Amino acid sequence: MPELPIWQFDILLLILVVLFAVVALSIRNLMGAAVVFGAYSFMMCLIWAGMGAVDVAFTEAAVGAGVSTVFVVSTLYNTSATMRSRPGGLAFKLFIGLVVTIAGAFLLSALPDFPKWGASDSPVNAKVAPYYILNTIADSHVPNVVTSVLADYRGFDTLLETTVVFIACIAIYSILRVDKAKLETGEPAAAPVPRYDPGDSLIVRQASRFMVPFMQLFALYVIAHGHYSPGGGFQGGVILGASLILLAISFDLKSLLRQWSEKTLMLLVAAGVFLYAAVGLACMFMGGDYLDYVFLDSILPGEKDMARSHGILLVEIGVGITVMFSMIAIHINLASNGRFDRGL
Amino acid sequence: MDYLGYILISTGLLFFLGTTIGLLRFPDFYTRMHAAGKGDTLSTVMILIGCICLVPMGLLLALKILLIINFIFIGSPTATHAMMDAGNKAGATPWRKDSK
Amino acid sequence: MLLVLVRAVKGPTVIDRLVAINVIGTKSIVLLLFAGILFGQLEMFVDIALGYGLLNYIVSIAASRYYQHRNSLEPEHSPGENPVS
Amino acid sequence: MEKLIANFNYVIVVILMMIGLWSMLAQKNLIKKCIGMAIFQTGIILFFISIGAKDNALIPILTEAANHTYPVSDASKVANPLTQILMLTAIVVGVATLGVALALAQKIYQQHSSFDEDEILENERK
Amino acid sequence: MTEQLPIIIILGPLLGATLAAFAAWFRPRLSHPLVVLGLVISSAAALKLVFIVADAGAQKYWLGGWGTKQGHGVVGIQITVDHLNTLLLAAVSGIALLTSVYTRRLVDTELAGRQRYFYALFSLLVTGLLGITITGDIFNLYVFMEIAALSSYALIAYGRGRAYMAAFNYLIMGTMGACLYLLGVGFIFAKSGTLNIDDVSAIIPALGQSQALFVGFVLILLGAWAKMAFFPFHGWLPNAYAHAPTASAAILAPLATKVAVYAMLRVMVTVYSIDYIIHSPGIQSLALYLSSLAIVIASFFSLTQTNLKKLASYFVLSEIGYMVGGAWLANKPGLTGAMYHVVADAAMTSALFMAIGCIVYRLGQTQLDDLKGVFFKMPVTMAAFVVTMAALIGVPPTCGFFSKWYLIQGAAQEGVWHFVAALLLSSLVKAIILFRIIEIGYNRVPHPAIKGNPAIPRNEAPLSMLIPTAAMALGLVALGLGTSTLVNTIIAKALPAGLAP
Repeated sequence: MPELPIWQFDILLLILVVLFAVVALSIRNLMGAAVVFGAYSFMMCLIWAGMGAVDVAFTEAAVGAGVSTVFVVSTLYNTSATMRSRPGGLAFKLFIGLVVTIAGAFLLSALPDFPKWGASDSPVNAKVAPYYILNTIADSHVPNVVTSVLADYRGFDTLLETTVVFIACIAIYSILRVDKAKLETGEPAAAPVPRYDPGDSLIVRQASRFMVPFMQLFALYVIAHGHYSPGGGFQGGVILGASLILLAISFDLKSLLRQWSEKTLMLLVAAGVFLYAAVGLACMFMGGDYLDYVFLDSILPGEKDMARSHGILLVEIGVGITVMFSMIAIHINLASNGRFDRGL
Repeated sequence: MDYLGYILISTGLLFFLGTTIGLLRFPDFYTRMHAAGKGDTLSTVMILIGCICLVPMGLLLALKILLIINFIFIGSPTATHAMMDAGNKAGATPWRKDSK
Repeated sequence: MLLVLVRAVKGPTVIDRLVAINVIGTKSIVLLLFAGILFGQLEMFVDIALGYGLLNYIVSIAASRYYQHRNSLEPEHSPGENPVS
Repeated sequence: MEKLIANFNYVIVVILMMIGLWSMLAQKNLIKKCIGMAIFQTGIILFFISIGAKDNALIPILTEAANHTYPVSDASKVANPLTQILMLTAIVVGVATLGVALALAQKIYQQHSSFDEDEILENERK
Repeated sequence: MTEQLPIIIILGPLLGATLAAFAAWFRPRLSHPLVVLGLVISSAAALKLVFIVADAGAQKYWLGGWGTKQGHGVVGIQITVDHLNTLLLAAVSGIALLTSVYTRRLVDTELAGRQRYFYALFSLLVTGLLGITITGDIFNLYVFMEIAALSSYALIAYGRGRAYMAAFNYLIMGTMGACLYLLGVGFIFAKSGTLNIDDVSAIIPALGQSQALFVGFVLILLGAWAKMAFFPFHGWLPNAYAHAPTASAAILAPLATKVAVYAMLRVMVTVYSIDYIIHSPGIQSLALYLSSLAIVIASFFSLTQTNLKKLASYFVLSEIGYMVGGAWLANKPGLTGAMYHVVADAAMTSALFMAIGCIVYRLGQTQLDDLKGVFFKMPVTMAAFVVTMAALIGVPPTCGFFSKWYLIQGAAQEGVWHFVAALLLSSLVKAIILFRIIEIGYNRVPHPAIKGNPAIPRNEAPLSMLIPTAAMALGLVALGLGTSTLVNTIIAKALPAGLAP
């Protein structure tokens, strides 16, 4: 394996990333900032891939570059991309700049103390991590080490991570959702009602209609094949969610809500977390510790030593459900400003 | 097969060069879009096909790359169309010879 | 080739930026595949590239929708003005 | 200086984080604050991935195509999976936080028709 | 079954929350009892564990059965219940249980029509707080921190109006704190290669003097300070708690900051060691000065407040100064005082905010001037309020006295007189405020103040609110009376060995 190209490539990308960050923050138009920020995430994704972190790259591509940019855009859609400039405040900015520079120097002071970049015998690479690489096949028959650590060795983290997504979803719901009854009694609608011309996007619609089934198929493949290739519940869930967001964008929110009502969406978000937690509970009832999938072997099909692998799959499905529907629900809320009628 | 791959990739890169020059040098939004939309799609597709030719790979993998090509082939022009439309609606003024 | 694109990101107005970002997105797919070839495990990177392409498409559609629905560029995006501060 | 080149990633990490931190504290615009927050988080993610990177290592998927024998005997030829998991979690947490921040920003905009912090505070004092 | 108790503490509120989120769409009335049920299970488990820990020492639990592996340390995630956190676990779950009963009426009136997910978020907040307390893994702590933080942003934003901006500021500050913490974790991880607290604490002494570890320590410290609204980072707290709905403030104010203090204690005492703290010069005296400043400034601001909720928020700020200062004294009485005060202050703040909630429920106002005649109107609530204030001032039979006693003792031992002065000053200020409230509530009645004046009919808060309030106030006294038992059986064993007596 050639070593050098990756390394130089990396430095180039890192410099680019810093450049993008500066540009994203210095653009006065917020829409431009959001778009450049999306490109920043794309670059980051390339860096992860360059360092061999494929799953992180996948997640960053799906979450950082894809969905979060859409979130920012839909927020701006309901508000405004204008940034009013005000004079003054320079002293404050400089003061913060000074504080931040001192903090940065403090952080850099630890630099000589770090192990060499890329050393395989640094504490991080030599202490706990090798266990996963050496034993994942024996423990759970999952070749993708990331998946097995994610859902098995550190499965509790993932349960909580799913809970975080769930919380974000219901938090945004309770912050933004406006009652229909209130709306009729004349609470001022903030966003200017956009003039919508249904005839204008035939091409976009047809193309989206063509792409969505492929996306969904691909997403399901990502979830199910996460044991053997990069991917898993999060990435698959995000892509599934994104496919429906695409529908919502190229058609309108109403048609999406006809298929998936608000109630169904929010119930399914909770259902994913519940599935995950319940798998753990089942392990407990079967006599093991929480999330110890080995004890599920009498319920699950297949050989005894495949129990972990199947347990991981079940859990990933739970994650996928929650993430998918959270993403949709968050998008709908943000895009329609909680009114659930129309939006981006 | 190898030669085909090299030819495809280098043509793709050439087109890409054209795209970037176009993006930088053209005077207004529509002409830039024109450079980006076509050159980008074509160059990407060419480079990807070149990869299929050059790198030994299984059928499934080749199919997947073909799928990517397919998506780019459909998605990129659609996105270009949408952006062009957006620019038009948003009121970007076309460049004329007499404007500076 | 990326350095050339950065100039495209910095130079023109907002919607041109969008075009440039779209191009960067598609080229990133190619770069990802090259990274895969370098690692010798192309099949792993193809999946990412696929997802990447799809999401890139969504982002450009979403962003252009924004302008389609808004119907007008707000004053400061008018093509004459340079939005980089 | 040699150390600086060898640990180039850390330098970039620090720069990125400082950019993010600065914009979180000094920017007056709420959306810019959100973007700064996201940049800060990516800086940290970059830090973690960097400490887990290995020279000449393969990606942590043990397929036969990559000539791995089962069971794997040499862990140093595979990139560190643990840091990657941690950062998967961090990315997802980051997007969740970003979503909540954007929702709050929308509500604030609804009240004050502005994203500018000073203007909002002036409005609230009235 | 007892070996499963640690995880049950977490699972109770977590499952309660998911079920409540289901029930919210079918039987909205059902979500409250489901959450209460989850908390009952959780607090029963926590209480049982207090006894188990007192008898048998620390309990460890490995999730997924992934325990220690030869040469690698703990490969999974560990949760630990030991002497340091068992009391806080019981306090958090118990207070959450009482508060969940208490908030029922408040939510129905304050948040009518919008309470669909209130209880689910409430329960998830408690999950996060319990998780921070119980976990034995530094990265897991970060995830729990974010769970608690995200749900508290939403709970504050229920207050609408200015609460949105308050919640946004809290979000920026909280995310900054969490990110600094995570970066600190990264520094430790880079040097030690493991995330398990026990393993890290075994490795750190062997690494000797290391700049990276020091920077990591400072980063974690800064993160925890931002989360607990310690002095330079305190800006977000008063607005957030004052504009949050009373029901949210009643759960956030007592628990959220205390748990952050606990996280700091855990990092100071277990991950690093007290030796490390004493030998890293500069930080100790800096932290002590900052905590004195925090106490003085918060006391000063509390004197100028006319809003009852804001007043109470400044009390929270000054109490944080107590705990950080106590911890940084780094001697036996100081640490004992800090550990005891975490529990005592959680109870005191809870009682304070409950009493304020009762007043708000009946009077609908939180300005001090609106309290006229309130002693006649709501005698039980005000009795509880006075007891709580007495505890905050540090009047003998209550728990506040004992914690303050330990803290002053520790400070005197180290010769840190500015901290002693700050403690006394803050008591004085609180006494002044108490007397001012008594004056307003008792004497400035429109009609001549005679007991049972028919002009002011008795109008207590409903029983579902009154009983938890009274119970908390009584609990303060009980906690004070039980001080010696608690300190001797549990807190004394949590102190690291080799401390100066």
